[in-house]
Amino acid sequence: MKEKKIKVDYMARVEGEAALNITVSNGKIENLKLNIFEPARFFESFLIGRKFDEIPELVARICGICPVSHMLTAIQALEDAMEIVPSGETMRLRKLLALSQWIQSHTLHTYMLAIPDYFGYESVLSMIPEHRELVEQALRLKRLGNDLTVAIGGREVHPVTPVIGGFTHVPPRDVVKDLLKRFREARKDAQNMVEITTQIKLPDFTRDIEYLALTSPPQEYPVISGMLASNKGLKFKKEDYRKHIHEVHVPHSNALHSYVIGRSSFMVGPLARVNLNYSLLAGEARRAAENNGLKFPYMNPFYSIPARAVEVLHSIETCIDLLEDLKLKADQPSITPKEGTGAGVGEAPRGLLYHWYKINNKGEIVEADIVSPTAHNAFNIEKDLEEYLPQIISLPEEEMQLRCEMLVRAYDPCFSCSAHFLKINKRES
Amino acid sequence: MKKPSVGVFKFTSDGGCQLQILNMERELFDLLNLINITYFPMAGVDSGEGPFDIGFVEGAVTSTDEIIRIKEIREKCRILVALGACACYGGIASIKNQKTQRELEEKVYTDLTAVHSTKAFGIDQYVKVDAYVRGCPIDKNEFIEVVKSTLLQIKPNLRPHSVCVECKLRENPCIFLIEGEVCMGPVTSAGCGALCPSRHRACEGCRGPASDPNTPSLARTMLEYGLTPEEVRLKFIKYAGETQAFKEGAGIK
Amino acid sequence: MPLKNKEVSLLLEKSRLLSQSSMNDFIRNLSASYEVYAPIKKGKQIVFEKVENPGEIVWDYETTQISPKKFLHKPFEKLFSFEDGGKIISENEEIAEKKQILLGLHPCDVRAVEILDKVFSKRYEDPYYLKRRKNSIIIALTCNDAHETCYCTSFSTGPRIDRGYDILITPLVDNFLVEIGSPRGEEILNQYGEALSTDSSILMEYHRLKNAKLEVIENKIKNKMNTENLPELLEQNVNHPLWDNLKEECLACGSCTIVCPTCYCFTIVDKVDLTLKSGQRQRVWDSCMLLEFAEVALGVNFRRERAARIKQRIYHKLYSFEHQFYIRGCVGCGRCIRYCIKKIDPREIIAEIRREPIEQQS
Amino acid sequence: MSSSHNPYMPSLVKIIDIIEETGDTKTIKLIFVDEQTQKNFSFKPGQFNMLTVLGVGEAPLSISSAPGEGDYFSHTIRRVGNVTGAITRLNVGDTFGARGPYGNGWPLDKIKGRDILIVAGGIGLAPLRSVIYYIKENRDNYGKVEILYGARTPKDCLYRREFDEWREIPNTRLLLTVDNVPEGTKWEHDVGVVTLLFDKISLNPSETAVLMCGPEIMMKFAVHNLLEMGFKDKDIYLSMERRMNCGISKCGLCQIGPKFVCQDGPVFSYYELRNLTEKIF
Ligand SMILES: Cc1cc2nc3c(=O)[nH]c(=O)nc-3n(C[C@H](O)[C@H](O)[C@H](O)COP(=O)(O)OP(=O)(O)OC[C@H]3O[C@@H](n4cnc5c(N)ncnc54)[C@H](O)[C@@H]3O)c2cc1C
Ligand code: SF4
Ligand code: SF4
Ligand code: SF4
Repeated sequence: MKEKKIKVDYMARVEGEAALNITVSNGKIENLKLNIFEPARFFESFLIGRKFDEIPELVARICGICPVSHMLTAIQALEDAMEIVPSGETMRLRKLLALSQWIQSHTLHTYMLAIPDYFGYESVLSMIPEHRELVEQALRLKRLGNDLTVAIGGREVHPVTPVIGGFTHVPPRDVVKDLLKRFREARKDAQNMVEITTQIKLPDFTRDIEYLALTSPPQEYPVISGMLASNKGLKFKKEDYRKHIHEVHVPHSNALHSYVIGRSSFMVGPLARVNLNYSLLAGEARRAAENNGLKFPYMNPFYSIPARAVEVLHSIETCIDLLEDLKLKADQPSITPKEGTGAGVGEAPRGLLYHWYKINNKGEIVEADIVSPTAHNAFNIEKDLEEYLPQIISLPEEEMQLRCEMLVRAYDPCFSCSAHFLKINKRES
Repeated sequence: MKKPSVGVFKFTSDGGCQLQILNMERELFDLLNLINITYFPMAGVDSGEGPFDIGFVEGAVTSTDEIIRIKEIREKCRILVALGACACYGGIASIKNQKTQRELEEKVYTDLTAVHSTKAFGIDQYVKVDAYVRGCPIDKNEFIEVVKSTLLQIKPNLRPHSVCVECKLRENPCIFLIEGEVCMGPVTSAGCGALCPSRHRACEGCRGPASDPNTPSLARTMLEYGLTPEEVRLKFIKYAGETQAFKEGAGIK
Repeated sequence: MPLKNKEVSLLLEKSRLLSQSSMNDFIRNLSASYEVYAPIKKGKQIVFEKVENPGEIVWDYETTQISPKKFLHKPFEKLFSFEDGGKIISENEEIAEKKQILLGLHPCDVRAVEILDKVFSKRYEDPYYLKRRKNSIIIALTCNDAHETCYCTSFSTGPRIDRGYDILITPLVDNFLVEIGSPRGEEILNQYGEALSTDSSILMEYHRLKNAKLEVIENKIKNKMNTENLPELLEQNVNHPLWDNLKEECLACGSCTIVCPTCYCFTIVDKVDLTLKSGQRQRVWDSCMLLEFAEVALGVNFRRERAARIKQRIYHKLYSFEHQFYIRGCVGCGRCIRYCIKKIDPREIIAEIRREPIEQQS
Repeated sequence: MSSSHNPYMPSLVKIIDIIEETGDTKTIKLIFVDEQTQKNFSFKPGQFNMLTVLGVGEAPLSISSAPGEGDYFSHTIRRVGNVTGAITRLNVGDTFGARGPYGNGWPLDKIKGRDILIVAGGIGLAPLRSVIYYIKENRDNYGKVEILYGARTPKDCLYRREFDEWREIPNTRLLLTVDNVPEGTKWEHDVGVVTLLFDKISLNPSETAVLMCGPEIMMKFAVHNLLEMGFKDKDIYLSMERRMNCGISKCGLCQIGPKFVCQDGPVFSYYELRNLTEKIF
């Protein structure tokens, strides 16, 4: 068999810049590189010396798609470092904000980035003429997520109200009332989404993956806090993150490769979350999954796509409960900085996110450590590809390339995000 | 009227401004009636090498590769628009310019050979820019204003006066006068509708300098409000630390 | 100042006393037929907003950031809309009748309306302002106190007021002394309000109380502007070194003009919708403190220097208005000082010029 | 469309002719679409209209035709920005909006019987063209006339095809100068700024009224020289430019000191201007 080259110079429909280079020769993979050429942004360097209260705002700028996750996780880490305990109302608002972003991001990914592959289009824009209703449904859901983010956070991208200790502002009651109404109406769109994502034909590929996600106390599906756990027996607190997870800098990529110490790559994200926490999903979400024949857990990364849809429905249900419970009070204690270190973990739309800071008594950052979901996933994506390629090797080159891209996209990678965290692995020694 | 072709390009950034385009759920269909997006990888559109009638560039230029690429893109675009703080002024990526390149790279890389990082600047450091859509992220209305005015062949009506004007119009309690804290609003370009002060937090200057920013005077007031010179410096060296006005505020000559 | 008998009886004829509850009823009744705007608490500020119930009204407020001029000369106003690329033009429907009551204006704000009336009716009549003005009833409120930034006495625009209102309310003890300023005022008071007393000796006593209160306020205003020969003084001090010093301080943020009750400058802009064919022409408050204000095509700017803009603001208020509208352009409400981060103070500007005026050249 | 009661409402005008003056300037002849409005429309030289392209904006532009010129009026428009750009893109038969006339115009009654010196720079000739034809029509009312006009290059001269007609007006001289002459261009007149032509003025300063319009920097030097030559500040009339948005002294943008350029002007004597609290030059 002759040599096949797969070269995607610029991955479309992913956030950030990456290329895929694969050479298969005589049925064997000679070379496989997910090259993240998104330029490095040196966050962990320039955060040093900045004031603690600027950090949430600054780290939001790591990612335009999941700024909420970065903000909230950094806030958690800093509160941890300074021993601040947020109020119940603050936690409710944070959960709402995080879920609003799940809805927005998941809908964006499902309809605009992933589905065109399965419907046979280049992009969502080219789908408009023939599938206008579907696109409108997508936009409606996405707008709903965004409108909740705006109501609580002030704007869709890089919200302004979340601060260490609480919120600077809460939405007026009539806005919440209106949102509640729209959320109730949106159930249908989300149920449709579950249906559509299970109707499309997902490639058949399973691999023995270790998946990692937050798990929370029994009654709650994890969003912004919890223990870390995997299907292969890991269970640890956020403070112990560095005892279990490390990364190496691989020369072909601007992102680091994360792995479980003593083991290998792992997967984070919606599939990991649903697999690990299925029973904690809102009843409606589980029902919709079952009605559509879904049987979690799946070891097939392509099942991230229906997992997202299920999470959207779950988020809508949870938001309705939370919105009904809001007291609409902005708690914002005044804070005197104090020396310390703190870790934060959260479930970004794309999966587990980790922030860790050391601050001095003037409230300046001394050291920072941030690992994004895509940084967690990058290694696993390569591993997946390694195992997936032999299965599709007989396909024509073009088809093979599309399949590889679809696999990468199933992770909804965010390369700007991942490239922000290049770092020396100095804690390894 | 033939629909103008539009390209959206990404440099060093977080994709937030591009996402703001996709966040125009309510306007998207109308917008697509007016323009023909032919290059927008994040949205999966890659149907052309150009040339483009309008090119929107997100992100700062931070590497030698990017310097070459921005010049190529300029050649291909009749009108080139800087999208967001990064493309306008270098954005928060330019915070790193305060440290030496070596210092930064050593902190994050084991293998320095692969790194071709340069100081982060807005794109007008290297090419001519026809319009600026400020903010971190951009304001959707301003984006639409730029699209509309390009089609009408007029200058966009973006008023770069202080945020205070919009803030006062919204009858917000002034952060300085009522909260006793400092705010970048007086020297920051309006257009966001005083988003932050309207939600009880200080403007952080994400839209860069206003049209006549008296930054030394504001810096003096900040000191009077109890900030240390270092804290004042941090205020100015954030989203637009490479602009002359904000450098002056930071006390950098 | 003792009043003559005739004046006293006239005064009493136009006075009523309302109890707290009848005042509330009065306002509630008004709300049924009019939009009533009054000072109410919003967050940490008092702002003029629509009153939902009379209990919200803050009778003893100091001052509001944006003056009630916003109800007459709106910050954003549609002039007209157009369709089909300008081939169809239709007038502003909002120009139509909508009656409103502006309640709780301090004397300085009432007198500021008088100034705006002149601006918008001289030579060309501004239909938008004037229609709205005609449909507005002004219920003034005697100040409760004077503050550091108040200098209305310098222009005789407060705390005493003798014109410009339809009704004047003075809260005293537990009641409200209500004075009628116009037939329209009398009409609504008779129609919607129930007087506690019209007994002249009681009313007389309340007037005495009011006077005493006003005296206290007047005496409290110590930091005044000396307005003697002000136009001449300014004419001669165009090149005073102080203007250049101010330029170093002023942030050119424009706040002072936005909060000023007599600032009225506006820019006209066209807003088209995404059809590019229809839209509206709007006017938007502008400010002479902003760089763009005097900019014309090809980048020419007649007031590029900040000093020139500061001068324009001060001169327009304290000098040009007299030439243009035969009235002073400042009512001494103190907002521009209060809401200036740099505390740039017209009283001090004038005082400083007086301290060291430029020698008059021949 | 009613425009009588609401001064902000433009009326539709139609382009009946377009004359390319220079690379960036056109003279457009207009009539109001509504016949009655056109009939009622009367103006004086030196007045201006607010021209509107809806969706783009509004701009003040001098009327460049003379009152008795025909059943139309004209504007000479230099393309420098939004409105001027939009209007100069239109074709014959197209419509847009106009309202006016506004401003005081040149003091042509007051200066009856006097010699007249016209000094114009660039687009500043537009409001003075109206004067030139007015004088032609009322030739006996005025003494000698000298027209001094400066442009950037020969190609930037407005109304070139009308120059011969102007020269033939009795007792009238036309002196031209340009800032520079590109190689290969024919030019038989002066080269240099307009003040260079002042040596050739033959009028007696004490008997002459000066009407001037041009860039402010040009007017500054011109006024300075004229004063030195013995012209009196009360006799020098300048048409001033300021930003204006309403044209009816409401928006406040066009003030110079206490004067509204749109209503008190745009024509002022230098005597008036020099004593204002806001210095012009
Ligand atoms: C009394 C008067 C008479 C004029 N006569 C002529 C003439 O006959 N021919 C000619 O070509 N030009 C004339 N001008 C200048 C002309 O008004 C400007 O060139 C024009 O306003 C530019 O508008 P724009 O929209 O094309 O430019 P932009 O730069 O896009 O301006 C945007 C807006 O700013 C305002 N603006 C900008 N420049 C000026 C200005 N110079 N004066 C007032 N407002 C301005 C207008 O509201 C305009 O719509 C005159 C100006 C004045 C004040
Ligand atoms: S809060 Fe900030 S933006 Fe608002 S008026 Fe005060 S200084 Fe200006
Ligand atoms: S208030 Fe300041 S920081 Fe906030 S959005 Fe506006 S310009 Fe940016
Ligand atoms: S005087 Fe004060 S409020 Fe006015 S522009 Fe200057 S700094 Fe701003």
